[in-house]
Amino acid sequence: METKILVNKLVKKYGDHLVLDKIDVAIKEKDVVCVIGPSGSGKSTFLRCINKLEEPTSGQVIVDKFDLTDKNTNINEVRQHIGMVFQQFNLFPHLSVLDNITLAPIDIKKMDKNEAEKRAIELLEAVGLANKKDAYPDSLSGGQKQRVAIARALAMDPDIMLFDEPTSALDPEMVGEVLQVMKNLAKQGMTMVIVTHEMGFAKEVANRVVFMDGGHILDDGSPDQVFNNPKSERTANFLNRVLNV
Amino acid sequence: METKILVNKLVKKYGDHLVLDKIDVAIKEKDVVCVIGPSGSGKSTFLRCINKLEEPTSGQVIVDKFDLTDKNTNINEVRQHIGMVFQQFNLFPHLSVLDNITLAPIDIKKMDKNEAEKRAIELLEAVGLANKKDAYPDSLSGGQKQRVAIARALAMDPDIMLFDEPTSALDPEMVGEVLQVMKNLAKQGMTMVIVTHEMGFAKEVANRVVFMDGGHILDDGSPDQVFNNPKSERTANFLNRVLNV
Amino acid sequence: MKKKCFIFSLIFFMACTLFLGINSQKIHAENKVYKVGTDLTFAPFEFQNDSGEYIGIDIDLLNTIAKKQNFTVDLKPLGFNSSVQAVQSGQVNAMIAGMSVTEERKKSFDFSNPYFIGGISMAVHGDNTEIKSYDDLKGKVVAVKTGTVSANYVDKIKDKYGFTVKSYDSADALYDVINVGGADAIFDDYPIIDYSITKGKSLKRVGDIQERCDYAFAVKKGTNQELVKMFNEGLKELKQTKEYDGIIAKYTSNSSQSNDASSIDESTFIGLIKNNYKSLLSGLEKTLILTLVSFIFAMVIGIMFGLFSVAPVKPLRMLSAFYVDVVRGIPLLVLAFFIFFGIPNITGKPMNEYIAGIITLTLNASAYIAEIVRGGIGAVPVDQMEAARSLGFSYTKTMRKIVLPQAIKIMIPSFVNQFVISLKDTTILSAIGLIELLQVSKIIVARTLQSSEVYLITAIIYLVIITLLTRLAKILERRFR
Amino acid sequence: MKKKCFIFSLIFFMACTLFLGINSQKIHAENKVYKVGTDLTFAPFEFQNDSGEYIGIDIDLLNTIAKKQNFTVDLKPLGFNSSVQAVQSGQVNAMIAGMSVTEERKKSFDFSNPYFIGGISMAVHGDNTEIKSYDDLKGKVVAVKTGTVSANYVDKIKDKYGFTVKSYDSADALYDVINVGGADAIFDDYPIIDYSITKGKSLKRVGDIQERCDYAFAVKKGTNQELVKMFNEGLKELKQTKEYDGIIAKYTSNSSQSNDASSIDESTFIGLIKNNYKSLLSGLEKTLILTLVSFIFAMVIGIMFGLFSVAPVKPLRMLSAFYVDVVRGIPLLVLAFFIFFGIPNITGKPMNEYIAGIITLTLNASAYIAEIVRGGIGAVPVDQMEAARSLGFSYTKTMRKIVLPQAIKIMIPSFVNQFVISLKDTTILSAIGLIELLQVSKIIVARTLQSSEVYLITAIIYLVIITLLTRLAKILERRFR
Ligand SMILES: Nc1ncnc2c1ncn2[C@@H]1O[C@H](COP(=O)(O)OP(=O)(O)OP(=O)(O)O)[C@@H](O)[C@H]1O
Ligand SMILES: Nc1ncnc2c1ncn2[C@@H]1O[C@H](COP(=O)(O)OP(=O)(O)OP(=O)(O)O)[C@@H](O)[C@H]1O
Ligand SMILES: [Mg+2]
Ligand SMILES: [Mg+2]
Repeated sequence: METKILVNKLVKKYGDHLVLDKIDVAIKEKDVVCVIGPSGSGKSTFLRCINKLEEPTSGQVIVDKFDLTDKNTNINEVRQHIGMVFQQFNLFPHLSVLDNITLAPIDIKKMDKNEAEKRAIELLEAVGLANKKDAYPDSLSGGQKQRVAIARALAMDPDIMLFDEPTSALDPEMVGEVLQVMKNLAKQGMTMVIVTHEMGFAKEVANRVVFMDGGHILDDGSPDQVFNNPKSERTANFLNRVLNV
Repeated sequence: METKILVNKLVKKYGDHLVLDKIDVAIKEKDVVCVIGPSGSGKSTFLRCINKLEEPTSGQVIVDKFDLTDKNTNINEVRQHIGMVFQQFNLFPHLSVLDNITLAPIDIKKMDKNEAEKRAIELLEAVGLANKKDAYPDSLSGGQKQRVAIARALAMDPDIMLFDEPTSALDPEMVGEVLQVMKNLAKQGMTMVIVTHEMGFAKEVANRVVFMDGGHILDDGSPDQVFNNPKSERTANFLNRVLNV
Repeated sequence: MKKKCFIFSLIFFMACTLFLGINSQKIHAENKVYKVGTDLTFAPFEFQNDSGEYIGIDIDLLNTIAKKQNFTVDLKPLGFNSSVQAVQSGQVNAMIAGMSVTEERKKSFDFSNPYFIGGISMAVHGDNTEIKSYDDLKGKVVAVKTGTVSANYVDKIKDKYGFTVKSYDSADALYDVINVGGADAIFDDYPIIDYSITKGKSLKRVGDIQERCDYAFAVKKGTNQELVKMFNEGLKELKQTKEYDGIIAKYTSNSSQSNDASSIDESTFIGLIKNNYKSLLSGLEKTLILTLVSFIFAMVIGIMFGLFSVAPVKPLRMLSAFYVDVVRGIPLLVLAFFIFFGIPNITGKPMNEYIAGIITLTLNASAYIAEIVRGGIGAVPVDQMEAARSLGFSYTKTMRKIVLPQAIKIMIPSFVNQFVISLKDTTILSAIGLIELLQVSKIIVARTLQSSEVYLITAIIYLVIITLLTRLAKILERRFR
Repeated sequence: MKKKCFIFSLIFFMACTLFLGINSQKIHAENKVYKVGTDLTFAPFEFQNDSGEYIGIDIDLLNTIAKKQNFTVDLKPLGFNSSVQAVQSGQVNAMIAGMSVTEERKKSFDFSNPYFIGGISMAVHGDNTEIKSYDDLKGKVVAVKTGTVSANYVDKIKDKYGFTVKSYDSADALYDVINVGGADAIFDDYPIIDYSITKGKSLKRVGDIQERCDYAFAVKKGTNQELVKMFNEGLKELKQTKEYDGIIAKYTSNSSQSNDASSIDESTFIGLIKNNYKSLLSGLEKTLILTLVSFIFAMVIGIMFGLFSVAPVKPLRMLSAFYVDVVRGIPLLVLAFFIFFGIPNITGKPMNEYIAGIITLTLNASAYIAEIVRGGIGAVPVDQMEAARSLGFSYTKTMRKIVLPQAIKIMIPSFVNQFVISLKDTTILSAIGLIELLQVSKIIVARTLQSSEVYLITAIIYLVIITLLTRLAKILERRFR
């Protein structure tokens, strides 16, 4: 299969603080990659470099042949192909659920309003929230918000979806709902990069697990290999602590 | 064994909103009780009624023969026997770790300063943080903060310890450290009431699990009974969702 | 979006209406128009009645004469000293301001025939039957205002009649002291005594009028001779028709038959309000207009600098920070003085005090509004910007569609609070002579001499308006959270 | 805790020192002391030099005479009109204020022998060789100040000599216009012309002095005769010893041999600063003292009401809310007027303007400080209260040991900001006559007539001080977060 995302010697510094240290990764179409690792290891930063929410200090990020580190690339166009779901959902509180979802298609893709709403309702049905289309974000539970956020990202028909700890701000009971939606997405062949602490989910859904620490990738392989047979001792150590609570 | 905490027809309302609906519970000395249940079910409110951080609307809470709902009870004295550990740690940011721990013994128990510091260092050793005694809370990691908070509560030599989701604000890696300290406490025979979402911990450490929903206690028994053989369907449902992520 | 537009057009509409309101107050000209200077307030010769119109002996005489002689008066209440200057510099044609004829003044003025004979008189409490002449003053206490002709006079006669003198700085203290029994008699200009009797003070004059002097209408020496002639002729006619006596009686007569508003007793709180609520309301209206107009300009400038302060272009951010720091670092009154006195000194052109006032308030408020805008945008979580950018929105589109709609809700209560601050700040501009509520109060105090009551009423008016606006801000804040 | 105590005692210490500083400025008495009123500023007869001392022809004459005649002068620069009143009411013994002797004034004053002959003169630019007499004025432009004797005079002669007249409102415009060639000649009081020549204006007098009048020292009619006698004798002696000529020459001589500070050219920005920085600094000092003193009182009252506002006792909370709402709902200047004019009207006792100013600022700032305290305590998470209570601390102990130490850190930057606001608010009190930096600037403008430059300098002083304080607040804010 084709390479969707190519990360080449990616370096990110905040001032003197080196957060990503020459990361090399190639992600293929339909890959479901889970990124795990301790807090502060650079997982979020890595993910945010993929759609240039953070400006890389050096190195290359090539998405679908577009070189994001090239000044001439129209980043707003590239971003339309990359959906992103945040830990804190980041819905627009002043817009209804339907408007949250249709705003970008209508405004950026110049999609017809009726058509955009039809598509939005389909997406809401897919995440089980068709009845909430006129509600405002404040009246939704955490799990519902996160599902709307996923629908909003999907409304732009992205080829790639990025998730940054999508369930860690949720009540334990709500976590399942969101993971279910993500499982379905994976089944439909979406290319996904997921930062998560849900090891169970990683085992079950990912076809590739990446372990990061201190700005380096220490392990990278199938879930089976990483969880049961980690290359690095640090990985083993981390997994040991997290799994044996 | 003796009854340490007796809760009798405890009702708590916020305005018209009924949060606890005639709760009856008796907790015996050396009991380790885990309270589980969905969000908003009243777990925190129940715990906070036990040391009167919330004023009960009606009913009785009797701790060690002191009736907390009696106006004549000196609540500040009773609270000295009940240690509480909060989800957000609530360390005093303007005081060093040592001062956080010794403030109450010196000020309230009129303990000698040297003696209080000696005891504080013992407690810090017990939670594995003796080297941090002069640090300020801001420089500690979440797990370290929570262990200092536990030491601070223990410095007053309480008979009872209350924990409100002590690990839910921690990074997954840090959770283990804190649970380890709690396990040790349980082994030493401390009476404990713990609100938690860590089912694994509940299974392993508690001798009694209480499931709450909508202000009612729906299940109450040994961990084995509640987890494997719940009385109420709601409990089964909840456990099913939380455990099978 | 619709709601915002509505609010802004409402404000704009109000501002326009009020502006037009101001303009339509100008006087229509007919016949030959003469500008006549007068004092700001010198009851009973000239003072504002409760509708803010100037009335008094001088004004009524002048207007009646003008009607008879077919000329039109454009009255300029400039104050006594400014009127003198204005006559001399030709900015006005004449003045009438209870001005006494002196040899010194005759050097630079031509005077009409005297229309009134001033002088001083003794007065005692209305119930006093003991003092019937100066001879009864032996061993008594006599009060006067310091630095007046009366003060000189009692000093001259005090040894002869054997009384003690008490001096007071303000006229109201003088008139109060006789009521509370602190003095047995007072000496003051007799028309002022008579006027205060019509205002309800319990007083009666005793003895003859002393130190007489003539009051006359004046023009600059050698100019406007036809005006003086007309005045003299008109005055003669008025005296013949007894209209003259009517006018004098209206302001000084004991009987006060005329039941007009100015006869209400202003010594009580209620009387004071009854008699002045119209001018106070007109002052309040001017305060509100000043606030509103400058606030609208300030919003435009402030929002611009506020957007600059979050722009991704560094020079704009620096410009905005500089503007805000400078304007907020200069006290409002210093700014007002610099604009009102300093700028004309540079340009050589005089500056209208309203324009100076509005510029001052606008500059000041705009700096604070810029900070409110910056704060409001800053209060929208960065998350929102990131979420929109990651969907493919550009910076400007994100600002317009996502950040600003949320920021405005956060800002509105602060805007109301800033409006309250601007409203309070208008009072400061009374120092450069702007007529607003506080200035109106000063004028009323000058006439009624009831400073504690008048300033208390003024304070209460501000308090009520500001409390209402502050409540509004709190309600909006709660609503928008 | 230690740090806080330190800061407070520092502030207290500073306040005390400054207070003592004020008190020690009083003049020591010897021989017989006479209070003499004079004008605030009427160069070259009386004006402040750069150290804030009064100098000028009147002052120097009076002081020299007093030394010769062995009496002591307690100078009261009250302004001309207030001096007249003060002499008449006996509050001062005499006055010397460039006062001309008139028949009218002779009724209430006894005058000394004249010590100066005033009058007006023509002046042209120093390089002008064309105009040598009034006859050369034909077709020329002559400038005068409106409303002055000079204005009357040129009006009388303009037809005879065939020149045009331009009138200016301010003296500085008058003296500027001749420099920039807007007029060929000016007419003004000749001592003022001479004085401005000593100040570096390029001017020369042409023709004789016109409209002469006598300047004399004055006492209230019939009083202080021995003082008049001493003045006359001293004056005679000075004239004999030629000291008189020295004094006059010092302020009006063209040669300006004396190299004292007042000979610096004040028409440039630098000259202005050089010559006035001392009085500006003393104004700034008074501004800072006023701010500091009122701020200390405001802290006491404000912290009290702030603690009330979070107390678990409802009446205290309501009292605090009421106080804050009322004080913040009244504009500062209205409050100042009510206190300064209204309260004396009620109590009958005059109020010192410094006390009125400090009360006003204190009330105002205390309301805002109460809000800062409430906000600071509110910003400490409730968690902290709960954690301490659950350890067994009582409410008051928790407040003292846990909440307040954290709240104070949050409040300190806001306190600095409130201090800045109080500093700016002191300017407003210039309206009730308080001498602070802005008032000092007004006095300098009255003397130098350079309003734009002086107000610009004043604005910059405030800007620098306030910017420094604001920076401090920002640094503290960053430090404490
Ligand atoms: N805007 C920023 N400025 C400075 N340092 C930053 C910034 N954002 C992140 N960092 C630092 O970069 C490092 C990596 O942060 P990152 O958020 O990528 O970690 P993470 O692996 O996502 O951790 P977590 O699991 O806690 O989300 C951390 O040390 C963090 O402090
Ligand atoms: N101070 C308060 N005022 C009003 N309602 C409150 C207050 N505190 C809690 N509640 C309400 O009481 C109910 C129970 O709250 P509580 O915090 O006890 O739930 P919980 O079981 O601890 O939930 P969680 O797992 O989210 O902590 C919730 O519906 C909550 O909204
Ligand atoms: Mg992260
Ligand atoms: Mg809870």
